[in-house]
Amino acid sequence: MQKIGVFVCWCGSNIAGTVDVEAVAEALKSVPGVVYSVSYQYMCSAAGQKLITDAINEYKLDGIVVASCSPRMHENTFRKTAEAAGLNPYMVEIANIREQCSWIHKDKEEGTKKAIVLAKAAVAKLKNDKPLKAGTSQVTKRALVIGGGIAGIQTALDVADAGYEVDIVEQRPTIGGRMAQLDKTFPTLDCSACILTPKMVEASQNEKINIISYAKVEKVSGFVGSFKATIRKKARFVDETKCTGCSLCMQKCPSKKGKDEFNMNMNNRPAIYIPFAQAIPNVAVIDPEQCIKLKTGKCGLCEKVCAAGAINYKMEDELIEREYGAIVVATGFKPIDPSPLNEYGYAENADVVTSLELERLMNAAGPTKGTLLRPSDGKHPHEIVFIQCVGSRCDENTERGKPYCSKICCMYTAKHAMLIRDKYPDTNVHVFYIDVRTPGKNFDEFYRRAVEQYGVDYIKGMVGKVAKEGDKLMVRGSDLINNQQVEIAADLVVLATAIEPDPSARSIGTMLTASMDTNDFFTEAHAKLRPVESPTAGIFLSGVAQGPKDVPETVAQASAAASKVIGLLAKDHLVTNPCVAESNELMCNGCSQCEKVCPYGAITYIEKEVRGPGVREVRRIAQVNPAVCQGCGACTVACPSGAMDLKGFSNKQIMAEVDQICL
Amino acid sequence: MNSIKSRALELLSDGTVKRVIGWEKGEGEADWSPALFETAEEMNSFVYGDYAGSNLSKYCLKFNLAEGKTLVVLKPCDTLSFNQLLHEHRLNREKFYIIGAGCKGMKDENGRLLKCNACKGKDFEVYDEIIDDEESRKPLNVFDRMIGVAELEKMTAEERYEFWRGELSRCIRCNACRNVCPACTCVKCVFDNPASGVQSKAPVTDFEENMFHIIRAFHVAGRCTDCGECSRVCPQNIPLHLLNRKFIKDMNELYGDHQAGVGTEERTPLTSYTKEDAEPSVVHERGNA
Amino acid sequence: MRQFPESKVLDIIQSIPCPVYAPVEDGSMVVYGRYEDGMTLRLDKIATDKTPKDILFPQWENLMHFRMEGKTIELTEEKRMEEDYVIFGVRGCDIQAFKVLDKVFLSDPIDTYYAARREHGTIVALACTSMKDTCFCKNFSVDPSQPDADVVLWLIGDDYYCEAYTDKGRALMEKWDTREAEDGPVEWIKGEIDKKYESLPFAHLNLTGFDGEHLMEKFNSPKWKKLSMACLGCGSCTFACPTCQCYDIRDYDSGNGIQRYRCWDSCMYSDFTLMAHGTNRPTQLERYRQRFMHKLVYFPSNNDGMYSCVGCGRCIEKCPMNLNIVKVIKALGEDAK
Amino acid sequence: MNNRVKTLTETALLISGVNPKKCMKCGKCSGTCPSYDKMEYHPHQFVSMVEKGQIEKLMNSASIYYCLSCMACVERCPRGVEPGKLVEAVRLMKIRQQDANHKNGNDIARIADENVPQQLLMAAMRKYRK
Amino acid sequence: MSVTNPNWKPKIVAFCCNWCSYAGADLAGSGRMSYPADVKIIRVPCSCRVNPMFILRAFERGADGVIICGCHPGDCHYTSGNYYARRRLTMLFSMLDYLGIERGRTRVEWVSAAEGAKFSKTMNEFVETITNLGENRKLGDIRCKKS
Repeated sequence: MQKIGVFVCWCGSNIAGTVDVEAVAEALKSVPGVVYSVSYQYMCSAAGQKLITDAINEYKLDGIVVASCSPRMHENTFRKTAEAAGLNPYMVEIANIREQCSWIHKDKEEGTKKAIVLAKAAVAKLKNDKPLKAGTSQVTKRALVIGGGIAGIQTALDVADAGYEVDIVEQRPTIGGRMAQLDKTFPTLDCSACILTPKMVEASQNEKINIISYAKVEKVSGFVGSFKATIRKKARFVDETKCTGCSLCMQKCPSKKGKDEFNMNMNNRPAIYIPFAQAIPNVAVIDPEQCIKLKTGKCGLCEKVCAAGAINYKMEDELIEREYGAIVVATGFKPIDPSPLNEYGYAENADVVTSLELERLMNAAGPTKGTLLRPSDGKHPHEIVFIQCVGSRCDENTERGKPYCSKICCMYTAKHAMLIRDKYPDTNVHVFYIDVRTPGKNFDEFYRRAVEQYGVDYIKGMVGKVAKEGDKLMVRGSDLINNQQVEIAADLVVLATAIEPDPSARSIGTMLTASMDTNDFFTEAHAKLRPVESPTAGIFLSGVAQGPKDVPETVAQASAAASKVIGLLAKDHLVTNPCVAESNELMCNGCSQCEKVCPYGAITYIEKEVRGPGVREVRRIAQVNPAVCQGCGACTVACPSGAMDLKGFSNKQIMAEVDQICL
Repeated sequence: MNSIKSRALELLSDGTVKRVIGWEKGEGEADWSPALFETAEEMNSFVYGDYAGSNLSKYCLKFNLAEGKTLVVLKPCDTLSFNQLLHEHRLNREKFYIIGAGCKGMKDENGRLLKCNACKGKDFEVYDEIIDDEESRKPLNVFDRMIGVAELEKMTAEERYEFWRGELSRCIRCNACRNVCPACTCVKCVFDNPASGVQSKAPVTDFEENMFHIIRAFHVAGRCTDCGECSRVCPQNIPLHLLNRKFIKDMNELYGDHQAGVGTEERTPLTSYTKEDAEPSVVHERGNA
Repeated sequence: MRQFPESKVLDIIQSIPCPVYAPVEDGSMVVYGRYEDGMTLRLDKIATDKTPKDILFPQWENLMHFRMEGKTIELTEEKRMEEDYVIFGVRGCDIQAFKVLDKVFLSDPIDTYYAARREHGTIVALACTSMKDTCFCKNFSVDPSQPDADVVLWLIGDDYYCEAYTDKGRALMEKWDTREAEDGPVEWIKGEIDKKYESLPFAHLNLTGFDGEHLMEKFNSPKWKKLSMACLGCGSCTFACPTCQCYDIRDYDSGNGIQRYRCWDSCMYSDFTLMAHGTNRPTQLERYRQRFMHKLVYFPSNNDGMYSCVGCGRCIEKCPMNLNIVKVIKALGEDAK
Repeated sequence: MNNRVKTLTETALLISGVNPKKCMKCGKCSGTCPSYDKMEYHPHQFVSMVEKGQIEKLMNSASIYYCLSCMACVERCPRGVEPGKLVEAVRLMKIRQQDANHKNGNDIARIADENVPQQLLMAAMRKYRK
Repeated sequence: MSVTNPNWKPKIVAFCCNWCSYAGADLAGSGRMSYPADVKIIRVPCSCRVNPMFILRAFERGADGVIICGCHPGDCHYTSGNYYARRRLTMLFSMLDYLGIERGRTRVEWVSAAEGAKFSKTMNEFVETITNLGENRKLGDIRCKKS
């Protein structure tokens, strides 16, 4: 006869407030099989756990039910406690009487009745529990980082530093990501390339890091410790091993109409190009849309000119298939397109630019070679207006933009304003803001210097309309402090647009079954306690893929993700989930209905001699590979005879729970 | 059709097959039953004709492991069931020599069989040899098999409930429908297994009757070839085919036409999916209340 | 001997104070149900789809209900049948079937549930003035023209002749408004019935050899393989048979107590008499053989020659694969020669 | 807020269906208002005044009549607060007070100058007669 | 329908998938978004674990309504679990409707881990539908009804 112990938690007043915990403990005493039933203030505390271990030893319990908070919170805690006391950790059941009972029912009497039923259901489930032993699965000692921006690079460097192989898959021809496009960085104003390129070089020189550029991940299968990823390396038409990056071909290439994505399409580039000087790998790439040779078969100048003979027009996409133990998502972000917000006239006026476009205009390697000129007529702008929160902080049900604050715009606008005022003292800078958010170290001091030392005019109010008049841009906005409407004839208008996840994020999210929120940012396992892990085991989040953040935070999170990866790869084998499917060979028909619905291909078939009461014959029976099975249970329903059952959530257990609940 | 008989006799005597599964005639005019013939002289009581309505593919399960080949005579609709069993790896194709027998529509003592009024065509899915004649190749004039289901669907929920309570209340749980069904071939049926939690032997309450028939229809959904044997053998004349055809109609409407036992594709509508499937609430919106 | 016009039979039935069970139509079938106004009576139906056994030994009946209260068990036994009732229009073969059931249920230990029903029932038999090809009752000492019941009816022309043979029968018949009749027409009809019976295909079956001495020979006959090959193992024949008396006892845990009930079981099922080591008849051949050996060999040898089959022919109609007891008798009967 | 003011605020919110709490005080509505300068109280102030309950001050000020209902503020408000509808509601409440500011037919001729469109007069007459 | 006994309260079984809807239920809890106590939640690894036999078992034992919650199609932690569940449950609901059982008694709802409010709203709606439908008389075992 089973000896079950029931422990009802008060959770301070969280449960005891609206559930009579004493009555629950009392009611459970009369349930057949329960030999010990008690309630205590904090079951998850050390004292609470000691109560459990003592009870197990004293009453020789062979199963415990803890009526407390959600199993997603403390199931592991109580399993470890039971294991420490010598009880099989899977003979522990949790009744969720906090999130799903005490917190949502005001009436104490009703809450108590429900808590009793939930506890009895847990006892009924426990009675059908069987001791389970966690299996093990091997760990491939290699990590995959999707995205080669600062986040991906930092994570890769840290993981490689710990001695593990890392593959970085970058969709653009070069790593460096968004940060490579920046001119200076706040709050220290050091040049973005100067702090990024050493990291890029370090990544390329580290023999543990393998950079797969101009490639994207196509398919991911498997699970933590043994993922299998298929990577499509797009054809560069340039042999990476031969090209020396001399850029002779770029000068000779006759097709000059390609839009330079790196410079935000503000100038043109040849069909064969290297995105920017410090690109890693410093190898040219041919844009198939622009290259005359690839489109019409004529030309081929770059091949003639190339001393290293690196050009190869016949190159095909290459599919690489590799095993990984862990995957880090570092897909980064892109600014939103402000054209739908037509009051700013972004689409109509070339002189209305986004902040990232301004970064390129001020950058020495930018389209204007570092001098700030108006994109329309190339004149020097004397009046510049910055507009904050363009497309950020909008109400969800108005399709006007993103509901969240993009976090970095206040700081980089202060940076831009300061740099412009410093380089061109005769230019007036106005900034329309709702509130300036400077939440980091030396951030507010930085903003005050922009206002006090460099005389940037901050106007508390918003711009209603930007209209072109003559060669000027009439910016009309409100100045709430002076309670007046202001009209500024600006030469250049800069929009601090909201940022959104990289378009590739959604497809990668589905591939990894990593859950994403409605704004396509990756959802973290726990908002406060596990910010760098995805709920899917083995998937980690680094950088803006998880939410808006600036460079310092991105690097911090990248290293955090790296430490999680190192923690995982350091293990020789992983403890696998024992609640996996199992087939009863006596009843299996071998009809392979279960194999069709298994998402992981964990089921194979063998011819085996089956011995049972009155039966001895060779039959085709299903076999589940416990390392691959993740315990979803799809096969148990596809199996008509009930031969396939799921350990930990067996048919009998769930039916026992249903019976108790419907009593 | 005695050319089938002579051909079977020939194959039995020259040793290619060890046994023949066919039909045998009893006293009554429509008193035909499936029979096993292992020796040549047993064969002279072998018959094939208008009363050979039963589907022999399920009997092959008994001889799947027997030594030597077995000859089985299958009508076009029976080959669908045989092929479905092949899809489920229940039968070893080499162990069977299949004669595809032409069929002009079978009958029993009270006329043409219900399943033949909705005949699904005269082509054989799997065979070693076909013995038929011109006349048996002509398609039968059939009505749309989903008429019965459509009529029921037009009724209000109350009428449907009364109709099914009337029909299913006559069920005596004799399991003839389960034991004859070529798709219901579990080694140990859920309803016979004490550990399954749903074991039941008698229609004690109307819930148990509903439960047995809903779960049975669900287990064969996607695999049922609509061979009509369940309704034919039911001693209480319950129109069980209306349950299976309802699933077939729904699956065809929602997930695209699928005839179980055709071709080599082993996936059935319930073991496959598309990302754009209809939501379960679609069931609540269509048709009348 | 009394007599009343056939048109009066409905009034007679309605005049009986206690519940009357008679062959009535239910959908496309004729079953023994409790007669209420508006039902169509089908006294003409030979071998009804469901047998009168349903009334004495229903497909399932509650035996007792018990509930655990902490450590004590509270047991409530199902109350036995108390009020009287009449079964109207039972044929000779079904009467004989009652005798077979009596042999099983009324020999000690007496089955009190069955005994109460049997005792409170008054049986009004109806002689078979017409028969089906599937009838072969005379082989099993059944006299279709003179059933052994409380009251016997003969339908001659358009009059019912009735005769009571027991006190219960007489008490029942007093209330009927019948008029005096002589025995002549009844004797005549009996002769007619015998003549008609002779013309039936299965009138005389060779039952030699089914008398216990040849048991092992019948048991090991190779014919069983061919006979049983087509059997599906469904329960149609056992549930249609008026004499099948095997049942299974089951407990239903309804959450608020355990309901113990018994229900018909079929020797054809794979989980019939399932024991710890499994069943002692794992293959369908053995189960098929068991059914007919029990009907024709085991039961008679234990019950001084009374066959457990009454020749009503229901299993011939109901078997989906047209297997039946006549084929077995014919196949094994020849061995005896 | 005494209950008289409370009822006024509630009716204003009821008519306009606007939730002033959603306003994040960004000032965009005032930024786009074409008749901003003529107004004594500006669109962003409508919202905060209604929220703070200063309905009377708003109803008595002339600025609610300078709103041309061009709905630019409703179109561009990032929080979907719709100040245009709010000022429309305040004007409606003013009209509903009827007797307080009722003008009979013959005063109209005295105060209307000749280039006021005939249609406007008719619309006003209809509104005031209610 | 005979009059339902006055002190009848609906009994509702909710099968929630461990990764999304169970987490959504927890979020509803931590957000104190209340819904009636008649709903009781059973945790299953995935919505594809819910066997039609469990649903019929719940009705047999006296449940008045059964709701199955899972991840949004495409978000399933096991990639394709809820796609299979969607087909199976559509078929089951269609058959129950075909047998004349009231349609409102069964429902499927996709609730993600972030949609606590939606979970609470769904449960409130469902309890209301079931209360309007009244006690379940058509699909239940009389032996399990409390006398």
